[in-house]
Amino acid sequence: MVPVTFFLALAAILFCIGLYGVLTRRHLVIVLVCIELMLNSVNINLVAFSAIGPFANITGQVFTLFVITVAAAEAAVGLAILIALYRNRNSIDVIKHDLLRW
Amino acid sequence: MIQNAWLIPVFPLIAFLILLFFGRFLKEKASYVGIAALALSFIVSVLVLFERIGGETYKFVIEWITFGESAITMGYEVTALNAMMLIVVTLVSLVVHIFSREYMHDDNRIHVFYSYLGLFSFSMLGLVLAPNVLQLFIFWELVGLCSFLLVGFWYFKPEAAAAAKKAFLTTRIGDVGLLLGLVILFNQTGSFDYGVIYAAVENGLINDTLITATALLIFLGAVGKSAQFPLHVWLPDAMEGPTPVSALIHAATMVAAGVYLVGVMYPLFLASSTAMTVVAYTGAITAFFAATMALVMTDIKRVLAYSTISQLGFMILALGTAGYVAGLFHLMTHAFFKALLFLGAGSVIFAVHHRQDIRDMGGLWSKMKITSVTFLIGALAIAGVFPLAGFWSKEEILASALLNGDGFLFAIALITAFMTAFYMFRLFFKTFTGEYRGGDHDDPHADDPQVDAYGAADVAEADNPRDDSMDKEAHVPPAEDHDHHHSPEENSGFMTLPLIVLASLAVVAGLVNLPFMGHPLEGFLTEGLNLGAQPHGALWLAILSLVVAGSGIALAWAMYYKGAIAEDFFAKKAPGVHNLLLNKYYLDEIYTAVFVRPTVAIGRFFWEMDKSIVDGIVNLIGRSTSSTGRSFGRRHNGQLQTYGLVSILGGIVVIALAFVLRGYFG
Amino acid sequence: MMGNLLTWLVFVPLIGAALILTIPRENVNVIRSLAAIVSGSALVLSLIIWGGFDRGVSGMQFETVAPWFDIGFLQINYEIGIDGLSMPLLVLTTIVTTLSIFASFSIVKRVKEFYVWTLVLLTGMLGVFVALDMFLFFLFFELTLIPMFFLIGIWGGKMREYASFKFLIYTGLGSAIMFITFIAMFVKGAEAMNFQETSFSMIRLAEIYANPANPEVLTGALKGGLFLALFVAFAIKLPVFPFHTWLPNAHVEAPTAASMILAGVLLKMGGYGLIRVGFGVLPDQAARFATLIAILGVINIIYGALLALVQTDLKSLVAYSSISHMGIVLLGVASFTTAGMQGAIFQLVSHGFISALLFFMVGAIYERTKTRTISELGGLSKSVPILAGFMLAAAMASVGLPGLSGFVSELLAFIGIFGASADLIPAAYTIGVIGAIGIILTAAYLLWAMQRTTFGPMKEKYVGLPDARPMEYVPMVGLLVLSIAIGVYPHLLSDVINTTVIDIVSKIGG
Amino acid sequence: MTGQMIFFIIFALIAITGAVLIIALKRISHRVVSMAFSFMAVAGLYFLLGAEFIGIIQIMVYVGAITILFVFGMMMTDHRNISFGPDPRKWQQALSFVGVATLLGLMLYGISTLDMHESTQPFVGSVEAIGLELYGHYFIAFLGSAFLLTSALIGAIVIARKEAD
Repeated sequence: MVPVTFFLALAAILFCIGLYGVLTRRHLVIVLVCIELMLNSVNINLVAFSAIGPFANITGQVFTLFVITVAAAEAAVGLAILIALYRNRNSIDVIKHDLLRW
Repeated sequence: MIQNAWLIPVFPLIAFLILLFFGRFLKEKASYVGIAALALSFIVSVLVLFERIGGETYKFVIEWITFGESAITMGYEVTALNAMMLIVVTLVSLVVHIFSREYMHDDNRIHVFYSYLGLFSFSMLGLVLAPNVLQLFIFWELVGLCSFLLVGFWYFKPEAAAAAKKAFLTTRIGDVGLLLGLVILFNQTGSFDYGVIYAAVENGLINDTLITATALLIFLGAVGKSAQFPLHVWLPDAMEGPTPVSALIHAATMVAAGVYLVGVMYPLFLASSTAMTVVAYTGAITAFFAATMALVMTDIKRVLAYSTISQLGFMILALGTAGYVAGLFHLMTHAFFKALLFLGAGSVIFAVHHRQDIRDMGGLWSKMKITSVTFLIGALAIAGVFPLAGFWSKEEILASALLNGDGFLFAIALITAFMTAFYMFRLFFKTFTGEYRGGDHDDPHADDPQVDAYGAADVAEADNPRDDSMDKEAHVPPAEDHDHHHSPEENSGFMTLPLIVLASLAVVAGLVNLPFMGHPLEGFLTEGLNLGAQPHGALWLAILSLVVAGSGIALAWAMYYKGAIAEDFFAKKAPGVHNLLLNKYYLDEIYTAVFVRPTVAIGRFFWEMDKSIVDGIVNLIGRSTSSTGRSFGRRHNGQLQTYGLVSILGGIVVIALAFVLRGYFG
Repeated sequence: MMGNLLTWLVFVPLIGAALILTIPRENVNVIRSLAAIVSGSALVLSLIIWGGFDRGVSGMQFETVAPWFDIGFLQINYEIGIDGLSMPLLVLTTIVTTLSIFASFSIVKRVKEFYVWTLVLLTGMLGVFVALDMFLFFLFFELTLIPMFFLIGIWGGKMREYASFKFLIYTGLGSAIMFITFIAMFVKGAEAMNFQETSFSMIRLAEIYANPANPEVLTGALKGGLFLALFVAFAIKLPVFPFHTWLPNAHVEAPTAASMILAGVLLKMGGYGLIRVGFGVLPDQAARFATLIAILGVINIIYGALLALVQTDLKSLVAYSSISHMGIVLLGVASFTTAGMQGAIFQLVSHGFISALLFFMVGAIYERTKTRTISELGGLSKSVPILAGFMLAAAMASVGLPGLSGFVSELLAFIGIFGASADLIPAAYTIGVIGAIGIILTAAYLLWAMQRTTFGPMKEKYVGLPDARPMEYVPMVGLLVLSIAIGVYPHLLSDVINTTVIDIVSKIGG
Repeated sequence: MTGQMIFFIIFALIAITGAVLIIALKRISHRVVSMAFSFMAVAGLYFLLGAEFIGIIQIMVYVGAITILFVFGMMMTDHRNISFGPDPRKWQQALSFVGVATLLGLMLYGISTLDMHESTQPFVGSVEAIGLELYGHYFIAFLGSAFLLTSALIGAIVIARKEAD
């Protein structure tokens, strides 16, 4: 049996890769993709705990479902914003969009 | 009548209040209010004097302020000394009131003038009646205020305004010394009353360093008020005020207050020999010093001003050399003949349309008979010629200077007596004899150093462009209407009557303390005070003083009447000295350079320092907080990813901290 | 009604302010008269209390103690009362505020708010002088800051924002320090009674600090620190040398009425606080720092006078003269003699009247000539004789001419400083002499200013100036008559103050 | 090395390389495809853990819908330009790598020191159990997510549509 810690480690790795992607990539789509990746790593944790965690029960998986719905909604809205941004600023470089400041 | 001696100062106070509120309506008749008030005071003070001679004294005191257990009281007291002073002050003030009715006749602020005169008489009489040193100090300052107001009466003249401020400030320096003296005295003796202080001094309650200190501090007050050597600079400038003011304040009463103060606090001075020598020497130096300057003055009022300073120096010298009665006797006689001289000068100035330079006068003997005769009597009196008052009092002072043992003081006194005779008669001959030199209108001596002090600003000058328009109606009518008969002639009764009264007094006053009548004044003044034997001069001293006075008059006669010696004989011989005297030993310039300019400089330095450093720090704190805030603000560059990074780093720090604290790494 | 007369006095202005709020802003005259009536009634109330004040008793009178609120062991009650020290200051406040309301009838901008703020300020000031509970004292102390901030900020001169902010932050800092010290005192007080009894009341704390249950809690260093912090807090308010820079800005920019109140009353709260809390609760520390206070007092006198000498703006000259006069308060207080203490309280009251009058005169002249720079003014006694006359009288009072109240306080302060015991202030004589030099400087700068403004030839541009209006006579005559009354017969004031002064000074065996 | 372990390692490797490629590759389209592979691997893991339903959902939603969504997003914007030029924020890359690395290190250390007692036998969640739980205990959450989805839908349309003018 694969011990839970392996899954947790994998999830951590994926999460950090996603985080690095969000912080550094300049292409907005990639940033959104990396966010999805981070959410995914959370799901791995949830499912891992629900399946082979210390108090294994179904709630982990139910939560994964919720996370997925949120992720989907977030992706949709993210892309909509991306498109609107592109149309107004005709650029999807993260650095260009710095209007929200003091 | 002695109980209601308090009426004496109250009459002029009522006059002051009436004129203050209703002066505008009275206008011309304001003088009657003033004269009436002073007449009443004079009558009451004469009655009080008679009762006082009968030996009665009266003291009435009420509680003024209490702090802790001790209390300060106020009230009034009649003693021998102030009974005499009451007569002198009320008489001279009455005479001046009458004189100035004519002199200030055309000034539309005459009611204000009389209200100030009333306030002055009130505060001077209050000073004299004060039962304790504090009340004396209170009225002392009020007198200073009145002199400030009266000297600055023609306030639209910048010189008058500056002179008024200078007078108040210089006397203020003396007053602060006096205040310190009496505060220390209060702390030592627990009260301000004369009796308590005399008792404390007698039975040595105060250690003698303190006695000398308080004596000198109190003497500093006298120096300030009686214009003695270091603080005398204000009196000549105070001549900017109207002449009746100079006669009343700067000749007879106020300046005598300093001598009165030393007289009143005499036991304190007697107790410390150093104080006595300081007093004596200050008096001598001032007398000599002022007399030298009087020799060269060309403005009639300034000559008299310096002569006042010199005579006051004589009085202080007398008091310094244990001649208590001599000093006070001279104070009384001097009050009369100096007031006479000033009023005489006033009537001369009024006659020659307000020009004060004696080189423009001359030959007035024939034109102004009464003024000339009375002026001559005054001059003889001050010079110390035989029958007149000046002879008796000055001889007493010379005696006290001689008996004091210090030859130098006696010598100085003699030389000053000679100089007094000389400059008085120089003035007399220049003004009254020879031909009238005041014919032409433009002022020939505009460039003369003293003239700029007053000449240029002399308001009455027809061709004076500067503030001609505003002051026309304010001060004195333009000289035009005097033009048709521009040669001066005798003034009306209001002016000459006072002159006659004072002249007769100058003659009679000496008899009060006749040696061969057993010195009645001395008996009157010293009873009840153990001041030791009063010095009396031998016959040869009387003759010596007569000779000195005579030679002074003769020299003046030779130079200015006969012309045997050229007028500027001395000026040519010693131009340097002449120039030095002319510029009043450059004292004003020295004082400004030594005191005024550095204080202002220090003030400016502190002001800059205050603005830049103290305020700077405050503003710095303000600015630095706002600038750090602004610099943090600039970090927000809108880059989302930078924010993300910063929050992650923060997160890491927190997690690491949690690990460490929870001992994970255990 | 008789019972809590003081509470009525303190809160009548607040009620007045509320009333004014109801009046629409257009009918300005109704607002003005209502404001005058309200502050007039406060004045009448204070005079009733002055009449009812029992001169003999040394403790607190007209006391009211009511529990206000308590959190846990923190028991704060609404404790007010007056004694010889606060009685004259109370009357001074009502008089100066009423007269300043009369003086502010010439204000046309946002009149309604002006009077609301003035009345709130009046409540704050009255509260400070009556509060005996430290928390309440702090609350009223802060209450006075905000209205004055707005008064200067809205109706002020050109640099009013800078001046009002500087005033707010500077004095706000002072009151913050004060608050922290109060809390420290409260906690240490509770600790000293090992927590059986906790109290914010000044009187109770004074007793606790006098004889604490376990004395080792109240170490000398602690009490010294507390006193110094208090001294700094009140030194900012009573401007003492290093902390004085807010005063000239605040004064120059404040409108006439506000600067009358600021100089007349607000500075006195510093002095009052120092005596009430500093000397009341920690008398032994006050004695310990007496020399320091005396020296600071003298520095204040000389520094204020020297700076006033070189001012070009008449109003900042008067502001610096206030600093110089407050130095005399410090001198009197530090001497710890009955004369000195009474001199200090006299100076608080007399300076209140005189500086209010001076500021009113400067304001009146500014209204007419539109300039305050001394060099531009001149010959005023020709163009506006009555105003110039009152100005001269005010200057004379400020110089300390006998017959006016300034002299009495200076005399008492000097008697005090010279009478100070040698061990308390070793260099009392030298300090006294230097202080006396201050008097000469005061005469110098005031007379020099008077010479340049009122005397001298009349300037053409000031020919047709309107002289004093009837409404302006009220503050002028009122303040001058009061100053003369105290100057001529100070017994009026001294018998009220005397018992309290003896009580304060006896604390250290004065 | 049980079969499960082998599959686990395979799927893990695919997932990690897919994730790394998302960041490393240049062309956008390649990156989106590598995303899809990575999500496929994750789905595989779910199956490994016995959560088939979740696995299927994962495939449908992530690999299917969201990838297509991103392809559209990519198409709409200028996918042709390869790079944006030099990154003006010089410290950003390095600092964030260091930050993320330490975060990873901390997490892994935390995980490694975790002493979770092994559950005896693995729990196999059936779809029926999920359904009961979903409509029973978490019914409100379910409705919440429904609202969430509809609002996201409407929001996306409103934001993305061309302005009327």
